[in-house]
Amino acid sequence: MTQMTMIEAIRDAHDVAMARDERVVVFGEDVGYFGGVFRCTAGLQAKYGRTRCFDTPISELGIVGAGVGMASYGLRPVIEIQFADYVYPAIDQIVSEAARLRYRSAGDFTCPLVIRMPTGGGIFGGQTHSQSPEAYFTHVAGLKTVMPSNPQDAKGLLLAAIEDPDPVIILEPKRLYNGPFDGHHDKPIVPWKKHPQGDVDPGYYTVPLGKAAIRRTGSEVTILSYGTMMYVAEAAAAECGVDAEIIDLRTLLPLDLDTIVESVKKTGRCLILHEATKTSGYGAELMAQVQEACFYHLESQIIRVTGWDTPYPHAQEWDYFPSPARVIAALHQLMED
Amino acid sequence: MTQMTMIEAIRDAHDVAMARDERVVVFGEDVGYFGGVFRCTAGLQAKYGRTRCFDTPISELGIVGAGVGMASYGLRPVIEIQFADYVYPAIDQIVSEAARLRYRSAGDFTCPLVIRMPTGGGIFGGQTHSQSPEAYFTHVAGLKTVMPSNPQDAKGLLLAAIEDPDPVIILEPKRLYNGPFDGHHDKPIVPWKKHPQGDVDPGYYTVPLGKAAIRRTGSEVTILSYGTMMYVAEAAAAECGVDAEIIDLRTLLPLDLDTIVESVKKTGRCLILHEATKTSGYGAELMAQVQEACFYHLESQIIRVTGWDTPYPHAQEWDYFPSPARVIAALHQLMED
Amino acid sequence: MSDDVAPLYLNVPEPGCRPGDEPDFSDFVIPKAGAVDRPAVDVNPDEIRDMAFSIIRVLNAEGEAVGPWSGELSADELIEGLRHMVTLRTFDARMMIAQRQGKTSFYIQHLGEEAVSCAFRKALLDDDMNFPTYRQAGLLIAGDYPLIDMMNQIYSNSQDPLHGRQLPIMYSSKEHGFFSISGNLGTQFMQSVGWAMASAISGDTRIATGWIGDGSTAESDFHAALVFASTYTAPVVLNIVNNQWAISTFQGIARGGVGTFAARGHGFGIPSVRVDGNDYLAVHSVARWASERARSGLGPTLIEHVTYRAGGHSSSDDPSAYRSKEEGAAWPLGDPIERLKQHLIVLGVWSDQQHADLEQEVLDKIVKAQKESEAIGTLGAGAMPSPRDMFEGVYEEMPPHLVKQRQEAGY
Amino acid sequence: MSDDVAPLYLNVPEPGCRPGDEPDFSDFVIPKAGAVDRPAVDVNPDEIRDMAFSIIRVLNAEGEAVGPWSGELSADELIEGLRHMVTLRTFDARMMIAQRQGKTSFYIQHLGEEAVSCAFRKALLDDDMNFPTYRQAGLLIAGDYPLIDMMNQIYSNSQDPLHGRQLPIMYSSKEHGFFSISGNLGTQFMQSVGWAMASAISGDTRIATGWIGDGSTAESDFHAALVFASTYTAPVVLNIVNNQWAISTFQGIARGGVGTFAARGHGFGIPSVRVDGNDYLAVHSVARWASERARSGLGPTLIEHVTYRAGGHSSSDDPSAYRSKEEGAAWPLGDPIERLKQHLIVLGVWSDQQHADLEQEVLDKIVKAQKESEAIGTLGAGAMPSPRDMFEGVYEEMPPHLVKQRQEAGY
Ligand SMILES: Cc1ncc(C[n+]2csc(CCOP(=O)(O)OP(=O)(O)O)c2C)c(N)n1
Ligand SMILES: Cc1ncc(C[n+]2csc(CCOP(=O)(O)OP(=O)(O)O)c2C)c(N)n1
Ligand SMILES: [Mg+2]
Ligand SMILES: [Mg+2]
Repeated sequence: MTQMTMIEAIRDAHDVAMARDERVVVFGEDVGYFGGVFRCTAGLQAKYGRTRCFDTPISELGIVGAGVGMASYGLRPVIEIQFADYVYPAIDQIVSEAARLRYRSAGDFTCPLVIRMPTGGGIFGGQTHSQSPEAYFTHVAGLKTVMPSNPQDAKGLLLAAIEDPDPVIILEPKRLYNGPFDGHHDKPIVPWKKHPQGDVDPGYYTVPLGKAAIRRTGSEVTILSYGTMMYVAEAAAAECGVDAEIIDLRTLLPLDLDTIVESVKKTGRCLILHEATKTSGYGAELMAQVQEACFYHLESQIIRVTGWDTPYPHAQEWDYFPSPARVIAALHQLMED
Repeated sequence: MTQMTMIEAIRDAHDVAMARDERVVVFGEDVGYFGGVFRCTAGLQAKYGRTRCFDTPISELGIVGAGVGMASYGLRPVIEIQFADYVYPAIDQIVSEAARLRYRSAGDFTCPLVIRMPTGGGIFGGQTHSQSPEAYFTHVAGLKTVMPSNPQDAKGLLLAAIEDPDPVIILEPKRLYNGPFDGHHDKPIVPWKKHPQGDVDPGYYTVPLGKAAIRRTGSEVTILSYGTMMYVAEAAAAECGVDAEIIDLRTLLPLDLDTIVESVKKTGRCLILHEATKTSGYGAELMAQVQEACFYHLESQIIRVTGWDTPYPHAQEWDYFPSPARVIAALHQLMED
Repeated sequence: MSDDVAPLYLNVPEPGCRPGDEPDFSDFVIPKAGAVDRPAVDVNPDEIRDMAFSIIRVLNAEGEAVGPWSGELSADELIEGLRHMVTLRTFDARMMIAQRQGKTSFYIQHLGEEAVSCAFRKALLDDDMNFPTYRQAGLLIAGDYPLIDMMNQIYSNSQDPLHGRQLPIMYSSKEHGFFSISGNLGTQFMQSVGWAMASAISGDTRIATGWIGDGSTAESDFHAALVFASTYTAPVVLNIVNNQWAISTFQGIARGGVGTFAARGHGFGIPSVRVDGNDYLAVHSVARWASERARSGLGPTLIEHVTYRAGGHSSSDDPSAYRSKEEGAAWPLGDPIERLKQHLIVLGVWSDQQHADLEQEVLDKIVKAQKESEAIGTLGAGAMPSPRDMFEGVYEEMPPHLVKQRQEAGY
Repeated sequence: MSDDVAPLYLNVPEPGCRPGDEPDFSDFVIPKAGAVDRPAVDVNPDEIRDMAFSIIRVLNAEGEAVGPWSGELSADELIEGLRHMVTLRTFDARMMIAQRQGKTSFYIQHLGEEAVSCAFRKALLDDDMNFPTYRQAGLLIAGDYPLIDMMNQIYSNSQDPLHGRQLPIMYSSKEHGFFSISGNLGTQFMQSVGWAMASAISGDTRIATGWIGDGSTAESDFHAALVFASTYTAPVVLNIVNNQWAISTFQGIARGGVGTFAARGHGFGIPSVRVDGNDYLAVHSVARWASERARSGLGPTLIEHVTYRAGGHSSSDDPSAYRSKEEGAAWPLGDPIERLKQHLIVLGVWSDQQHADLEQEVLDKIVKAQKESEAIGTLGAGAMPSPRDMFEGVYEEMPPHLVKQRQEAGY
């Protein structure tokens, strides 16, 4: 085990994949010489050459479109979108093309493509550096959607995604890049190097897509969450005296429903926690599935704690971002119901 | 009252709006001289001139981007996207621009823009002429999303949307353009001209955004639906002996939660019905809101009947499209639970 | 608003000719066959800017092949080309009828544009990859893709290679170098550049071709393709098929006031040429030139094929609502089949009788395939793809939620 | 893979100079000041294609204004321009420090590019509308937008005109003809064309300007803007600010192997020119010419401003990681403030002392505004916008679900 930040773990995953498989190529805006604005691809161009890791023009459409073409050729492109907020110009290539190529060609052409993007808030990034667009991707048949919450998973999920025969969206919670964050923005963060979850296996391994992880076992409430919110959930659970079971979904689609159902059947209560805007957020789908699978085991209604239905604000960031206090209040409400 | 098809009603709404307000301009692909591939704008160019109704280059991005610029100038652009399946190239202009302009400029600039698009399946249109993308739009703070199910509403909602000070997405169920459709694709449709719901008020009127309509009162189950599925719901209710209350949401966002809650509290049961893909579809949000507002009134779990989680197929269209049989089965399941 | 300035106005371009008007192509400047030089493939793009404003033509009004772009194809190859074009046209005509008979939901024909894809295909190698739109089935026909496979797809029957999932005519055949057609305009143009980049990254020798319509050049993917192709010197030939119309919208709406579609390449330093798209020899020759450029590592070429959509946009379209019925007949570049036939007759290797025989032979072949295919099934009748197929192939491995849905659906 | 053909390879352009390398601009051809003709505004675009490959310059090495593009501005106007540029640079320097002090989250400066937006603004009328990127604050400063309003926004304090909702420096002022900055690259370029179309539809006389960076020309909105502007002859001036860098990516990645950004206009028949972006007089003169074109109904002009981003991309960026530290000093078009100052001295209307006085006076004014603004609050300290503001303005009228959420949040 080595201590790594999430950035280092992601970089390492690229390195391992590129060394193992010549077909892996890495590109995106500022990804080549500079190694990406978050430095997730630093050193790869120097090591593997300019034709395997390179800068692209600022066209998310072009980046993903090139990736679809390359994947259909037989390469394994791994793309960085500089911020998830900038994926929209590429949505057509993702939704209409990458996601449907296998289906519409009956497997004649496939699209083993990985699209990574720094996601989520908590860095005072305002409207255009803070969004969590997972709901869009999970609505698209043909895509898989992943959001890691720690370095070990970030590396293992990325390696699994690169090997996956279908397109995978990886949403990287940028608030966790350098260290986890417990939702108390006024307190210092523990860097990954000193954090138990900063332990990363060296070399090659994968974390399978479609498998959740239980981060805390508990008996009274199940908390479903992912990404940065895992640590907010943990902070809330630690502070509020409700014995919560915390599930880190890791992969949003395909969803590990078995793990969820087992937990909710045990606890009888469920809280869903995400940063994204509430209405039609992925929390709605989680709520629907829990309701469908566990209706007669539910002892109280399911509660969502999410970002508000506003664009992501700048100055009011910490009023927008779901806080431990809001989670605690919801946990108490669940227990009272 | 005049009998009109939905196409005629939409055309009439444009006509009324253009006559009332010089600021209303209408454009899109093939919208000008020809009057649109579905003929919803036929005659407008001849009547109001080429600068108020015109053809555009085939760039959905450009069409919406131009609309945002025009709306910020002070016009009232009404845009047609030829098929909802082709809105993706414009998503960035919709999500990042139209939806957020008022907010990010603190009202300095606004975006009173209407974007219409033929939506949904049932015409053997395959993957690229059949999609129902409402879930994406309802996830975006700053947008309103509307789906009419009959000529009278189509006209009145469009007129209300044109007057609305904020961007409105109107999803027009193309399967209903010429006549309603009860889900039995092998039976002939009754054209609007002979249909009670084909009655349209002449001249100016609006159907307010954010207000649902109860299409059938009933005591045993509440069916929440919109668009083409309204008639599938009605057919199912008529055929299955369950006394269903059918709510036509009409506006998906803002949602008329009061009407929904009142009904579900009365019936204690709820079925949600839409054409779109299930996972992270708008049905999930409906289910979440019903659960949040009516948990202790629910006598059975809420059931979703939706399109499957696949791209929209061609030959298997009628296996994909939610049928009265599937709705009936779900109604029975609800009553048994 | 200042008082001393004239008010602005919006200029909305209109075609010269609408229903009821007299077609008038007198503004359409057509260079003489043979008039355009054939530069070396490694010419400096700056030196051939004028090619984007001219038209490369080989067949003259007398049916002779003239000038530096002629002379590469043998009589046999030309007759084969004629056969391909006649096959495509006959196939289209039969399928349009089948569509009207309700045997399929939708059809798109190539009437008047057969030379473009048929001739182009013969300039490529078998393992090159084409990224076509819905109006380049000639790439399949000239590549000997089985007609019955096309029909099975059009009929969405149980032998449909795409399992009924995709619209008719949105073919896919990796084996025949034909990328899966999307239906979303433009997307494949950028993908062709990506595929070509992949070939270059891999040290391969295969090249890609991208295809887009005149109207669709307005789409964003067109721009992205030019940017990426130019930046990475991708081995790709980028083709614009300017058939003058985009459904009811004339090409002026996409082209702007002036210039040509080919000239769009200049901003990227991409050699850009226009070719008479109704001239089999010219298209073939230009395709050779451009593919040689790509294969030699010289990078992209942009080709505007100047042609005319003689039929409706699709089986859903009636062009008489927006353009003069006489416009097609007035189109000054003639008919590609007639022109090649005429050339072969001038060459002394062809006759009206041989042509009639060819037509009959092609028709027989198509009718035979059609019978075979219809015996399997047509949309909604006979053997259909299974609803189970609808759930398959969304992912390589079916995830649990889809298995559950499939079971719920009863399959 | 054929055996007889050389394998393909991917060409990935690289800048001439990376950290540790000697900057070398010897390939960068700079025409002499005064060398480029000034055509009539209604010139046929085809006749001025060479202007997209040259650079319009007015100030020569000696600080004299020469040639047909010079001579429109009085000494007073030039001194005012100098004041604007000094104000912008001083403002930037102060705000960069404030950012490092944690008083705001983020800042973007204009170092080296001050002439572009400051000079351009003076060629416009007050009610024209600019659609800027984040690097044209000179449009505000030269339009006399209050510095304190800018600061209140940068500090996200309770007087922030945008209520803390938007990132610092993403200003908006309809009154000052400054469209709300998006943060998403490119989007506003297309919107400027839409606004201009609206002005034309309305028979207004106001024009729009669009702004985009060199790197962002690759975005789709750039293409859409050219298509629409050209098709509808929109009254808009489309500006590309080529400051050589897009974060760490040099302009060659967006530009492709060859050509210029201005040349992108040729495919659309749009008159396209390049101007020395570090030459206040040249920028102003070109802006006049282009806005006169727009206002007279002659349609769009594409202008490439050739300049250099002398600072980091933003307060988050350290350019020494990807380019030579010496590159800025080697940039051959010099510094815009130095050049205008020099010109005024040559004209005999300015001195080093006056310049020092101006700098002090500007600094005092900015410090005063800054104190005032900081007394209100800075990010996270002092009077902040209310969380209630976060819920407002999503729609004109707050819908029920938002009211509920606001109440849940406790406001
Ligand atoms: C993204 C997208 N927008 C709109 C359409 C609808 N549409 C289908 S074909 C067509 C016209 C295309 O014209 P052109 O590019 O000239 O090709 P042609 O049909 O003439 O071959 C349009 C607008 C589509 N398929 N995809
Ligand atoms: C759609 C989108 N993609 C990516 C980014 C991230 N980004 C911000 S600035 C920038 C570089 C822009 O360079 P250029 O257009 O040359 O403008 P400059 O910063 O040099 O003024 C990038 C990639 C963004 N803001 N929006
Ligand atoms: Mg066309
Ligand atoms: Mg730049």
